[in-house]
Amino acid sequence: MADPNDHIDVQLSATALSLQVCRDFVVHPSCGGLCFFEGTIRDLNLGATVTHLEFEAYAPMAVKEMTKIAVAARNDFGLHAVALHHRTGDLAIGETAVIIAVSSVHRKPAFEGCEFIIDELKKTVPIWKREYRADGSHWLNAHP
Amino acid sequence: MADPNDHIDVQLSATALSLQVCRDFVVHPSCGGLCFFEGTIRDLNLGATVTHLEFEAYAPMAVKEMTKIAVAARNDFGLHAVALHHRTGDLAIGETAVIIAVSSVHRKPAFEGCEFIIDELKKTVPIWKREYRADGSHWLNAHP
Amino acid sequence: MMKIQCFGVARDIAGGPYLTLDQLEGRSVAELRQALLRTYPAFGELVSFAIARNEEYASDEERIEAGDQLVIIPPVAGG
Amino acid sequence: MMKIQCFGVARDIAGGPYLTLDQLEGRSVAELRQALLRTYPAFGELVSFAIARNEEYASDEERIEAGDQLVIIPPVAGG
Repeated sequence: MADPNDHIDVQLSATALSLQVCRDFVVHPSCGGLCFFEGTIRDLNLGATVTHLEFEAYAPMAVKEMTKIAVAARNDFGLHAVALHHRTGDLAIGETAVIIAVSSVHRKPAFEGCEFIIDELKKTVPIWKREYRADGSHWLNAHP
Repeated sequence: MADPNDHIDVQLSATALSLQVCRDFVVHPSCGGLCFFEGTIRDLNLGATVTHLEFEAYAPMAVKEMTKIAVAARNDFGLHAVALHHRTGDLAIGETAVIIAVSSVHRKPAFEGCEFIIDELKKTVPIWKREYRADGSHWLNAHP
Repeated sequence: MMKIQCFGVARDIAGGPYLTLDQLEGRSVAELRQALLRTYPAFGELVSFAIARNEEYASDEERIEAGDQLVIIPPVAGG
Repeated sequence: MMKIQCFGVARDIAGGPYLTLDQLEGRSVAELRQALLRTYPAFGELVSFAIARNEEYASDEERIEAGDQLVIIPPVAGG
């Protein structure tokens, strides 16, 4: 492949994400299977009521790491295209934090590649989440 | 659960399917993970160029079998909601034959439940696909 | 005489959306399958076929009753 | 004196978006980590933390050069 980022669309966005935009980026006549993951803000975490979340990113490195994951998924699972969009800023309950869209000739690699991307994103992409509750706030995953 | 079909939306449709409609049916404040599968018409099958496909369904039984699968996925994987929409009629290359949307508290069951639904659908739901090529047509899967 | 509905390749084999068979009432689904294969040998060339009775997959042992809705289900290909 | 950028809980520990450390040039990333833990013991209470050097995760053996962009990466929580 000439351009190593061919068919890869990575975005870090301060405004609402669109499933349709991600879907339209990956759809292709050669592909029979599209798989999507959308991560939304839950009203409960570990039994506590959440009022909203704040996402902070080290933006240039977050985009680099997201691109590495998208390219690895495309290459390792033989996907046609990958869209990976992540929000920053304050998000209300029910809002969308991340959307992943992948396309492939058959469905099995689409499911596997899509799940690989969200699993890796949670391990390596420098994005942090501050959870706000009625009685205060804390950064998730920071302390044991 | 009082209504066994609670949070289940099964449709067999002669007109275009909408990812957004399926997504909006399953989204819920208690859910952090939404997984979607969209099956589209490919331009090539087993190396041959396809011009279009015709989907025929035994409608009342297809809806019953789709509902059974959606309910089984919701119950077995602990999903919150399932939308399962399937097309009938003539579909052009790139058009959408099926959309599955599921929501759950965490992401792993969403992926597993969504993949279960498309795998089962292809085994048991009375829908048939006639593939049209430049040189004729045939029913898929019918003959060895 | 009972009407049996046909879809997909079964419609091509039957030459239309319905075929009819005699003296099915009281017989098993297995006997219906055998009667079909005798009358329309092309069903034997399929990967497989199932029988739906009143909108549910029927087991070989089930007995056919007057008024049953019978449908031939050739290999499915949804999705 | 080199500026080290802080995000998430690291910003709370540092009391702002940057902290500064002396005499880092030529030292390893491992030595930077030790210096951080001496000056800000609260980093020792985290599950873990990584160092990014010029927008890439840095290994403990890498040497810090003048002009490097250094960032403390506390446990991430995207998605």
